[in-house]
Amino acid sequence: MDSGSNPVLLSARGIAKQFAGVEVLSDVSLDLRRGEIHALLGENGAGKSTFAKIIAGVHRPTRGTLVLNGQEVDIANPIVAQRLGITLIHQEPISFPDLSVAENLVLGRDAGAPLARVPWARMLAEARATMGLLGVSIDVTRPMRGLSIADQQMVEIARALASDSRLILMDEPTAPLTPKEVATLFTIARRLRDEGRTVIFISHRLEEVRALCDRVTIFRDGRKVATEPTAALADADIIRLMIGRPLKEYLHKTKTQVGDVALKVTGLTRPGLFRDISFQVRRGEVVGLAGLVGAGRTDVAQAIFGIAPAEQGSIEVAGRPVRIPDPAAAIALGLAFVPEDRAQAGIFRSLPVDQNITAAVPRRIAPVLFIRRAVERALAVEAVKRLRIRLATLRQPIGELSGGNQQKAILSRWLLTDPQVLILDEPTRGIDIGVKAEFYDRIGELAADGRAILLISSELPELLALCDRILVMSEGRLTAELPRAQATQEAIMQAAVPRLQGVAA
Amino acid sequence: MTGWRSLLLRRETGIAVMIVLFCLAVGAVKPQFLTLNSLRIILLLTPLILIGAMGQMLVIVARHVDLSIGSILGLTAMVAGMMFRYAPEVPWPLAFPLAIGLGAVLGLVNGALVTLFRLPAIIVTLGTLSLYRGMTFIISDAKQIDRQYVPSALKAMSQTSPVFGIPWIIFIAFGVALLTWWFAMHTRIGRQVFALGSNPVAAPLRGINVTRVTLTVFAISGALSGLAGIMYASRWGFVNPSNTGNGFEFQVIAAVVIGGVSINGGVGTVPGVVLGVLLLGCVSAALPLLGIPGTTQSAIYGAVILIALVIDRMVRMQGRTRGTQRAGA
Amino acid sequence: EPLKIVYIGKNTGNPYFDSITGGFEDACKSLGCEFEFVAPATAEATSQIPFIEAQIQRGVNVIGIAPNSPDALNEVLASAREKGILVLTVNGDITGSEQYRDATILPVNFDIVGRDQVELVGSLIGYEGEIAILSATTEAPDQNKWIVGMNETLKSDPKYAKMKLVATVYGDDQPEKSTTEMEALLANFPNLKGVIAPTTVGIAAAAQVVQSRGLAETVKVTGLGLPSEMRDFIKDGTVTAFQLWSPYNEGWLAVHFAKGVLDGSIKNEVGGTFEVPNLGTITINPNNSINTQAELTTFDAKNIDEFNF
Amino acid sequence: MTETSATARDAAPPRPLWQVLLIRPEMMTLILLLVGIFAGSQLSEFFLDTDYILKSFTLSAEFAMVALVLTLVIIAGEIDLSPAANMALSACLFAWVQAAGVPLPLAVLVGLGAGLAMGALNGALVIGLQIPSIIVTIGTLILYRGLAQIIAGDKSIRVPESFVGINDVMVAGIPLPVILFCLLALVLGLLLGTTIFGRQIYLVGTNEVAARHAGVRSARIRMILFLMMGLVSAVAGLMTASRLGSVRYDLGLGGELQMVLMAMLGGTYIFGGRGTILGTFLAAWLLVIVTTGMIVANVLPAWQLCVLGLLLIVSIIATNLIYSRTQR
Ligand SMILES: Nc1ncnc2c1ncn2[C@@H]1O[C@H](COP(=O)(O)OP(=O)(O)OP(=O)(O)O)[C@@H](O)[C@H]1O
Ligand SMILES: Nc1ncnc2c1ncn2[C@@H]1O[C@H](COP(=O)(O)OP(=O)(O)OP(=O)(O)O)[C@@H](O)[C@H]1O
Ligand SMILES: [Mg+2]
Ligand SMILES: [Mg+2]
Repeated sequence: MDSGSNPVLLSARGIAKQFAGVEVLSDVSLDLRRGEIHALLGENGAGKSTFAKIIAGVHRPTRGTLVLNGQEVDIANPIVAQRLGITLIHQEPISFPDLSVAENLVLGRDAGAPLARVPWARMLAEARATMGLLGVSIDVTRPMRGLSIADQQMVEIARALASDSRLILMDEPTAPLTPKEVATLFTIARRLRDEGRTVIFISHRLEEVRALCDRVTIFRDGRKVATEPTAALADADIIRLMIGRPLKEYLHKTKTQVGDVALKVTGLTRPGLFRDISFQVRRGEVVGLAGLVGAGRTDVAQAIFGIAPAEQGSIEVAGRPVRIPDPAAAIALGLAFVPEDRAQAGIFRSLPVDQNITAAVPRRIAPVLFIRRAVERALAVEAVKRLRIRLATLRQPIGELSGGNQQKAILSRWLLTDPQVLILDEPTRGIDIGVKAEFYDRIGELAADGRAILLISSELPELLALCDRILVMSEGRLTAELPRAQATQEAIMQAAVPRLQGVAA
Repeated sequence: MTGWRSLLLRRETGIAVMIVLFCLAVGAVKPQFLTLNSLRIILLLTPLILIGAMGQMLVIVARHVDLSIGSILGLTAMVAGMMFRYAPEVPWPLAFPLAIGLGAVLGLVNGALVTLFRLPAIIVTLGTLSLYRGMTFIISDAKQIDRQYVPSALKAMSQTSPVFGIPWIIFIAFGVALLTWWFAMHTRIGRQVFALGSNPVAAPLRGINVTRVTLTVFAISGALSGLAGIMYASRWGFVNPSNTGNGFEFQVIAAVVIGGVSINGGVGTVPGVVLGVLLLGCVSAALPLLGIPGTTQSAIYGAVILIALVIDRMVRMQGRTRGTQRAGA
Repeated sequence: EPLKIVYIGKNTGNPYFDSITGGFEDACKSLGCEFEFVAPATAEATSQIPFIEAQIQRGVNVIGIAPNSPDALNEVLASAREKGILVLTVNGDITGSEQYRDATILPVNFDIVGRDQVELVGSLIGYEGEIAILSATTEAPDQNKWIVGMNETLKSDPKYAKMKLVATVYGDDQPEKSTTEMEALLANFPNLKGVIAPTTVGIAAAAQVVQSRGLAETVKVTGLGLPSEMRDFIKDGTVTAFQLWSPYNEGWLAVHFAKGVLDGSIKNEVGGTFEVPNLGTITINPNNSINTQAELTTFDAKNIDEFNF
Repeated sequence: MTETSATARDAAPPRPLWQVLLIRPEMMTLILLLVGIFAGSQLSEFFLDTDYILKSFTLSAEFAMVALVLTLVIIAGEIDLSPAANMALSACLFAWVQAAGVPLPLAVLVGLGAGLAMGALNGALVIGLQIPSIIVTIGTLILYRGLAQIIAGDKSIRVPESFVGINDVMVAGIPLPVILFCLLALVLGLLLGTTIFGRQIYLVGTNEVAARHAGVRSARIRMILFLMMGLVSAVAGLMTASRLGSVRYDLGLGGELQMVLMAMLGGTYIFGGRGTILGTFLAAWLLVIVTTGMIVANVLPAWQLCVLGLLLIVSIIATNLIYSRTQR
């Protein structure tokens, strides 16, 4: 289909965005046409979601303007966006768990005075119709609470469909969906395009982009590096544009001496989240854990570390069976865990850097009763030097540091505990390339030092470069274990993508 | 789930069953509890709490709390009483808009402090509880408005009846409940109150004007407290700067929590709260009949609140979903 | 230097104290004393303590107080008296802790209240039938004293032999509770003829219940009430008669007594007498208890308009 | 290519030292305290009498001691509105069993034990059942005071002569309750500022999830705090009983407002994670100065209610502003 000649609906001019002084989007200019499906591609953290959110009024750009139908617009908030006919399907579905599915469908698009009547009958009928269109059978009067992530995502999609929006932004809508649901979504997206609406489609899956999108825009490190018709780019070109260098430039981990089993889990199960997970990690080994977002990797890690213990299954550390009811017990056994959500589970934003670094080693800073500040300082200074954390003073609240340096501080917190098993959950998420390289070096060193490392990551190149073995999870189960020699992006993806029942190989 | 099963599992059913069992138990000991007259007594105990509970329900559904309603009741009642006393030439029905309007303004002050400065409602309203009570003393010069100043027509509303011997104030209270139900279930902003409480982070992303919704619930809570203030003058015939409305907030919160409104926001129904109010009314009416001293009432209230909280929590833990099992939740 | 007199009420906003304060003010004006009224916001047991402390600090000569507790104030009253301050309890006493005050000024001899109330209700119901008492709190010392008097009168005087006291209940001086207690009385005792409510909150609540249920003819409500609160009920016939005393005179007498004691013209001794303008000769009763009047005043349709408190 | 190892901005520059020292909530409290003393001394000549101030402080010392522990609870991200009711119930239980013939020392233990049990119930509901502490303690506030009312009716129960008069015990010319308050402040100040327990209170209050991830036993810490709260409330209740010589169910009625106010005035952050014992210590004195100042100046109690309410609101606005300013 040729949409290249369609009139421009929205044009972004020189959009830039800073978070806490860090520029995550720089001078992005982009024209979106009517009746096209436009893909946004880029590595994790490239700025795709941020760009989408700026268009949808969630964030305001630090610089730059948006022009809609030739008129400059100020999309100050989501209400304005809605009024202008712009709808965003968020990467993580947002919903109102206590409201019915039908209400979740209409909230945010129903216009009218505050005291206007809610037309329940019509609302329910329309909701049923829309869900029918998507081919999902969800009782629209039931509350959102308790729906699976996939169903929630379908409701999100239905919401965008039911609105009369001219511009629909879909941020990784397919991540939790089954192939059949994906196919339905594509049919609908195409119909929207044919009606003359504009769809922005964000995905990490190249084959989806190829199947659906008319044009692609590629982001790297907050900049737009290319906008081309899909057909004009080969996969290798896209990857090169995304990562800025050929794949093999990633440093491979040097082979280390693999020792005894440090961590062994057998039959770990937590109904609804994961089941029958068994694997082991040896000293000096880096084991990767791959999977699509929501596959349950984080839940497994949290179960091992005692944050939300598994209901069945056993754990052995250094050959001894252990019970780990809470993280304190895990730490005592020599485990360490760098969580994926730094803001929520990692840093103490308002506390000074040194206190953040020493948070997990109370005994070392207070051998008897009182905290010895000199000892604490010394430990922190050493950690800062060793990981090259950039900061002004140790008394600075950690929230004032950049994300990468926060992440280093968290890593240094765990190194102080002298862990034998280190679980890293998306350790490089939201970290710039330079710091990433440092992280890879550190991980290599730690393995060489005889520690066992379990690395959870959604970045396949990262896993391929660093791991001795890669485990793959899909929908809460382990679906593959690939030794380094057999691990390829294709093999991992094949194991990671959920399958329809009965169709599975 | 079939229809009758879901009906059985509803909170309202549970409270209704509790009310019936309680009444039967009391009736077994004191048959006069099961007469029309005691229904009248129970109903007469409820109007103020019911009106207050409607406002508080909306506030709690929006994930806030309003501890100042007792003081708002006192202040508005005092202002109305002073109008009766010092401006007897003003037609007395004007006291209604006066008290309701003043209550709305006081509620708006709460709401504004909560939204503009992003302060927790509990502390703000603890502060205004004290502040509004102090203002009541100041404007009244710490003097009670005696029975003789309160217009007879107003007092008669608690006694005379349009139909079936049911006094006006009961009609007003249930009318307010009906309006609140309509507001909560059938207006856009009413649904937005539930959405806001259900997920405050998502609310602005879905185009909900959080400031407006928050101000609205606090204003409604204040306005209804103002209405309750007038009704207090009608029911008791006087307005006292220190007693009027004192402790009202606890009775109301008890009724709301018992009625199944979740303090985590987003959940609550008008019928549930109405039943919660009636249950408390039954308890209050039964105690003297059984010869149980009034001094036990407060402990019973406290115990009932805690039991309601624990049951609510148990039910929630049962129906826990994947999302809430996450470590952060 | 003029005498500094302070009166500490139970709490602000209590209409009863407006009238007492009036008596204090007028007497102070006529005798050239300085007067101040203070009261805490709530009537809880300890709330008066900081106010007493502050008055000691301010160096007043006389503290009159309506105590919120019979014993929680002992320590601070003792320290006031150590400083030479004359401490009078006015309109309520610290029963059992009398040694912590110099004298008490009560409106009437509380021993007669029970008797007079029984006589009043008897006269209203024709000395025959079931009666009940609706009191303040279970532990209210004055009310309990009166209730004892009522029981004794009913038992000992043959005049009341056909009257039967069926229940004594407590409304905690709250309108809501008093109302439900009154409703319960009516439900539990269908043959009830009369109710004595020896408390201002109780009598108003009881009257209101009777008024709203149209039972004024069958159930006679009486007790102790404020004319200002009861005027309507008297006028519409809900209540035929009730009693009280003059709170104003309590203040009036307290000032004259204090001034006399401090300038030596009155000896604060049991059995002593002194003159007070408008009130005549007053005797100091046992326990240093002083009364402003000998009998209760009865209010009914004929005289209610003469009183404005 | 942006392959430098430094990001656009690695860290914001640190605030100058004077800002760190001066722009903090305790400083606001200190300044208000000085202003209060000055204004008070202008209002009334009785005001600079230190004996009188100390004596007035003994009236608030019980609340102030509870406020110190409450500060820890708030820093840990919880709240407890039940301590005043707890004071009443433990004091009533103490007096009641004592009057029933239980020997005095045993009766004291009963009172303290009751306080602990009430703290434990609060903690169990908050931590075990994960119900927000605010609503739990509103419920137990009503329950505890109601139970006190059942036990004591509304009569006052006398306590034995030998137990009366803690406020008359002078140590070096200072009333014992004031000494106890200062000692408790010192101990809790050290606990909060220099021990691991104190450090972990801040961790839990700043980010409970992260604290658990770092191996902090958050449930245990919060439980200990609720128990401490129960114990100190009971102690305060007994001290009040000793000061008054008798107890009634309404002992300490409405005290929760004053306790929360002391913590807030001292700069404790209502959302947890920040605050100091020093702040609450200063705020307790400030509050005493303000209230006695108003009483001595014969300001109507009505105005006092207004002033307390306004102080509460203004102090949390100020604290919020200071924290949001120093936190980028
Ligand atoms: N609210 C925020 N505050 C601070 N930094 C943020 C915020 N939102 C995003 N970032 C940062 O901005 C950068 C771009 O994030 P964005 O979510 O746009 O990436 P993305 O391309 O959508 O990545 P992904 O493929 O993982 O979804 C990241 O470094 C991220 O950490
Ligand atoms: N906040 C949430 N509410 C509800 N469900 C959630 C939430 N976060 C995650 N889930 C769901 O829990 C399940 C397991 O998620 P988990 O985070 O363990 O997966 P993951 O493989 O680690 O994914 P990610 O790469 O996002 O970390 C998935 O179905 C996910 O969608
Ligand atoms: Mg994204
Ligand atoms: Mg994860």
